[in-house]
Amino acid sequence: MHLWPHWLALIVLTPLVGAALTPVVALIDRRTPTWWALSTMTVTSFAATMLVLRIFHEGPFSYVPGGWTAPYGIELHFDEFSAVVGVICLVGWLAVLFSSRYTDSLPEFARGRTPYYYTLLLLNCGGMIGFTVTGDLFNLFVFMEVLSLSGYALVAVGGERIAEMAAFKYLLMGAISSLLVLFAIGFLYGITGTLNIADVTARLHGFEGPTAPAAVALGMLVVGFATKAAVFPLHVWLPDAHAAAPSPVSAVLSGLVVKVGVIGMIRVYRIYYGSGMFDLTVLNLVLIWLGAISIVMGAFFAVFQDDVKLMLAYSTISNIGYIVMGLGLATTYGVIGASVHIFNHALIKATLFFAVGAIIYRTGYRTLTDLRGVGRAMPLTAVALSVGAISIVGIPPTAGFLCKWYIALGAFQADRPFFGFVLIFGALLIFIYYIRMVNAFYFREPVHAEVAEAKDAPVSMLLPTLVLASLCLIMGILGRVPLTFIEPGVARLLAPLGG
Amino acid sequence: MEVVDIRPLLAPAMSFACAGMVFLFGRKTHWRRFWMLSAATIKMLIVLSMLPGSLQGVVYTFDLVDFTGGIGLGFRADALGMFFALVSSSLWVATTVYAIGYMREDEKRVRFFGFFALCVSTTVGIAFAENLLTFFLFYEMLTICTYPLVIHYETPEALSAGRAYLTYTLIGGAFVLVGTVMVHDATGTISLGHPGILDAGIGTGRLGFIFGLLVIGFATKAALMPLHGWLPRAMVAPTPVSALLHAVAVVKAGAFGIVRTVYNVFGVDLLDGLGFTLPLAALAAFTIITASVIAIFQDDLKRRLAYSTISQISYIVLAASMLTPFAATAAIVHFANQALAKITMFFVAGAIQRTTGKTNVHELAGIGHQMPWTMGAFTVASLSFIGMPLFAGFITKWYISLGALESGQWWFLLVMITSSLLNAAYFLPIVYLAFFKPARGAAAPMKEARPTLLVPTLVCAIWVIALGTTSEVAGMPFSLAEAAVRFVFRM
Amino acid sequence: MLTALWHNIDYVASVVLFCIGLYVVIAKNNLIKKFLGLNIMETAVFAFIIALGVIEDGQPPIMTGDAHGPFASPLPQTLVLTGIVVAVSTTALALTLIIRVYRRFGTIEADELRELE
Amino acid sequence: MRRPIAISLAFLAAVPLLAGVAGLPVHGDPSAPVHTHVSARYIEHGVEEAGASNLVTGVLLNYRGLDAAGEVTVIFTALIAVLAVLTVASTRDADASNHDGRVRRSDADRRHPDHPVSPIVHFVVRLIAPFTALYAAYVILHGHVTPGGGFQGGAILGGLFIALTMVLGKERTRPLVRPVLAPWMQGAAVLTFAAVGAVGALLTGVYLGFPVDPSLRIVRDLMLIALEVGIALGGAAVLAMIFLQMEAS
Repeated sequence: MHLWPHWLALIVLTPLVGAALTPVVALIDRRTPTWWALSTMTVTSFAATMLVLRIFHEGPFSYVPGGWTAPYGIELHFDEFSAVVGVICLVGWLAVLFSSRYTDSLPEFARGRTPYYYTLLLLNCGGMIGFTVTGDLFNLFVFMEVLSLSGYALVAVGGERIAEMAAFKYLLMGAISSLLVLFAIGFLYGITGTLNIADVTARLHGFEGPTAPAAVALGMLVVGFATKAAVFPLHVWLPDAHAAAPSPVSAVLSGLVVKVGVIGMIRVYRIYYGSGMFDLTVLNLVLIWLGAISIVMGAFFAVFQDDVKLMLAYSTISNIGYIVMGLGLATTYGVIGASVHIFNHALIKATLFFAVGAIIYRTGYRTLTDLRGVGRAMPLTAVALSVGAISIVGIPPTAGFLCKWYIALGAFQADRPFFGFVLIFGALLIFIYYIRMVNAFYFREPVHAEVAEAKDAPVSMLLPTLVLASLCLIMGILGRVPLTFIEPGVARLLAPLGG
Repeated sequence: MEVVDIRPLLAPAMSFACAGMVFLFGRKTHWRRFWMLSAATIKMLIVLSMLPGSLQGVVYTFDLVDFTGGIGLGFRADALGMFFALVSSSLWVATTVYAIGYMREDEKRVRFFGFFALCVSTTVGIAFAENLLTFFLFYEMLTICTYPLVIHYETPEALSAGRAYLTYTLIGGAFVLVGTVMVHDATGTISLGHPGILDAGIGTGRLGFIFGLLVIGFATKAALMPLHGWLPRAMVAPTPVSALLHAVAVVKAGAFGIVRTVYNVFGVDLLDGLGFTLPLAALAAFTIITASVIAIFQDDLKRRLAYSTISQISYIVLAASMLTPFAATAAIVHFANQALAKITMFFVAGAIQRTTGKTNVHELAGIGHQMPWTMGAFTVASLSFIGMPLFAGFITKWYISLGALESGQWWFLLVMITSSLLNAAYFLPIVYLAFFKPARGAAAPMKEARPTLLVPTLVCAIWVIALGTTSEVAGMPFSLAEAAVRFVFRM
Repeated sequence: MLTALWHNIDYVASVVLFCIGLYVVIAKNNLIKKFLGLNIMETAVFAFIIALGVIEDGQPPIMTGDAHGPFASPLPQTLVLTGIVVAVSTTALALTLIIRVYRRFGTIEADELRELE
Repeated sequence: MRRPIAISLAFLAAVPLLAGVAGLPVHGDPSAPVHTHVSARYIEHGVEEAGASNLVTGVLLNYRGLDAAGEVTVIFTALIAVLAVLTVASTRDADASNHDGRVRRSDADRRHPDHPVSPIVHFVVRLIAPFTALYAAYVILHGHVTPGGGFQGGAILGGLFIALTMVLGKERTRPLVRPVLAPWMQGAAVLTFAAVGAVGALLTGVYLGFPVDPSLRIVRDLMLIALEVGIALGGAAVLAMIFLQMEAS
């Protein structure tokens, strides 16, 4: 049987089945779950490659499990935005590899959490992949729950002092946002009688009858997904959760899971732009402002953190602000920049969390004061960290640059130069933090003997970190590739707006 | 004529490599010196090797990366850039020798020399930047690389000066970036390879906005009043750094940015019609006079020099904003004239401090007998600033005055004359003190600075005279400035 | 407006329930009570979706031999079935987390926890 | 302070929601899109297309099979999450292999329930246990005809297991959660979906496809029943193991 048409189903299925079998293979040996998770992610990555290749050749395509064409069955739909599965697989794969040594250092894992940890990681990736490729509203919700539940658990699994508390906070806000999304799906279903995204769009087009339910649904979807994406002021759960999780998990959560909220927003836009029911100017304005506040606030809080992981978590809020602002600008440049930043920020943030994780693994410290001088003790890790830092600030020729440039251009294109300023000054604030970090790591004398004597990270951690760091550079130099790739998708998204 | 050539990239890359070598293998003193000196020499040779071609109107370009649609990193050695690069790379050699002598007993020399090399690298990068983005990139790198030099002694005073420096210049850099994005938004290109890329069709309001952003951004580094606050405070840095900051790299980068904005982003034709340059000129004139007046009352020699720098850099801004060919010549040659004279003075200040430990002006009585060569160099530099014929400073003032007449704005002449008088008022007392006042207490025996400090000082002083006398000699930098002016004014 | 609300009194009920749940989540200090509030919200949403599928004089959508229409829509029931499972899962995890929090800090009152953090 | 905020927030949420529900089609209106669009086809052709007289089961397992697959993944996730978060407390011994939620070794020789149980409860639970099991089996296997199905039956089975464990003690129910079997049971539902889906892919060419050809009707029914049984086993296992884990910790 030729697999070419089936990859879309397989990419959803593989991580989930792999996850279900992880506790089984754990019976064989202590180390098997790692290898099992790694090989599962390899297959998934291969599927992702095939899918991305296919969209290069054919443009967007669909798969209908069960053979029931939409709207009667569930449709899996792969468009340009779904190509984010590539980065999900990559970061997921590397996170598994990174965890293989990292989890040894956590006391909790010695008591048998390991197989469950990998199961949750696989489930999380599977949920994200399902979320990104599904073309059905309710299916979206189901996969969102898979990834959210595993996300809550992954936060708690590391055994930090506040981990469970942070996880509970995350769970509470996450569950409320999920409920809002479900409620909104109910509303949309109530007025259209269908759950398929494309069909909902079509039936809302030229909709006659009261528009209030659709408007309420829009509001709830945006609030729900904004909570998942941690947009100000719905970000309160994020810093603790991302800082308390084990570092590879933080990389996945910060790099990927929050993006799910953004992808959700893109789907919402697809419905509402496509249906042309409402003029979304006001909503966009609100999003731009919230994005701007997120940028500045996230950066501002980041600057005053001493804990490196907490600082990275705040910087995630700031970067989500960029993406949301780019989406809200609703200009070609802005949306392209935002979409590409979804990819690039995942790479960059994973680099940073991996590098910091390796440093914590080796030294046991996590504040700037304690980690003084670590750059000289762990040169390669610190170089990767610096590359990540340069990228996240958005300095050319690294991955962060072009997206921010495009979002800024989008701001001017939309005739809102003020937000161009906000964007650049946000980058400036973050820049200051990273200068502090680089200064502490390279030019201060170590205060702890453990830091001074630390060796560079072990290969299983160094490899993922360096791979991602070099990708940050490559994606910067080849920055044009993702931009041209996403362009037709953005054009289709914005086409109903005219121009 | 444009030629694709790797040398514009190679020149900044040279000092990058040097910095890397210093960081990696710089623990041993002699190796560090070897890397520093050879990199400085090779870089100067690379820049010099482009000089003959440049004089004949050849422009060397090299595109490193093109991200998308004209946004990329590129290098372009046109006449203007060559001039700036020539100044900074030749002065790097002098400063390197001086710094090796000056920093002999200091701590953390690896960090110092590594960032020192990076600074010069970025300066040449600024000179050769083909587009605003590359320019901005090197401009910000310069900010970052000078920070460790400013805080070198890590005293509370140095750290606070470093913070002030970073705050000023980073915010300025952000303005530049916003301006750059707006230029790209307005024209679709950010190239610096044309005599102006904006056109009047963009609308006066928007153009004014862009002009304001870019000029404010660059002016923070050029220490144009009222954005000069960081510069006197940054005097806590070691003297070679002060020399580098004030004579070659940082403030010049700001001034160079303004020159690029005026000539290559807007173009003289466009600006002539818009009239944005008049307020800029007024601001520059104000800075020239005010900073000079403040300088008179400074007792700390380096602080006096710092205010003098603020005043002198504004000459470039003033000249650039006159928009006439003569003034443009003045603006460009002043990069060299001011740099050489000012670096001489800083070298002298450092030599005095290292040799006698004196840092204040009133302590300098009779020092001319103790260190005749050093103070002789200082005298040469002072006369240059005052505008005495046969010294480099005269050329600048002469051409600015010509430019003022050309543009019909006679009040610039008044500014020039006042400024010369003020220059005399704060430099000549030092010379007078040094040579004609007896030292307090017993006259110290003659004790010159050590050769590594003295020789660079004298070389720079000689060049001050050379630049003042050879402006008509073909092949000297002056003809390069004329070539740049011809390009800018499409002559 | 009011007539529309009266006709849709079933939906209104679930909205009211939803808001009560929201109030409980925010106002209560005890983590378990907060979570109960969330459960109320969940129930509200399920009730809402189920109510969408109701049809006037309808029968359950089970097509045995003598069944005759109109039938209630089967789709909302399916959705809610899934939704309930999701809710149960969330509850299990939340209770687990609460157990762990209690073990570690000895309290599950939100304000006391904030002080302990 | 928190109370007024909560009240105002609740009201703030209520206003748009009420406006929204007021705009919905009238409750129970047969001409609403809910009844005329997708559901109409389910009701009209559901029985022969999906192979289940109980349309809810038909929609759940056949038309929207991927939702059900996701759903079982969610409960599997919850189980793993609970196991992962609670492992610390459950195994005080350092034996790393003894980690998957099984009963502790120290319990091995306990013959009596962990808590005293009233003889009446003891008797009643034991009395109704076989009937409950039978009822569960009926709910599971008849799910595609009458109300019920895998989830409901699984819940009954899980409840039965919990009741038995409470009454008889862990020792007596332990053979049901044998170490080698436990991980298979945990993932039973997910794995069943994958397997049935793969069979469907072989038969019809699409994942989770069910043959519609009348001659293959028996295959389709078997596949549906397999799914129901898988869901039930998985669901029961999840409930049972969450209970054991929480109880042990």
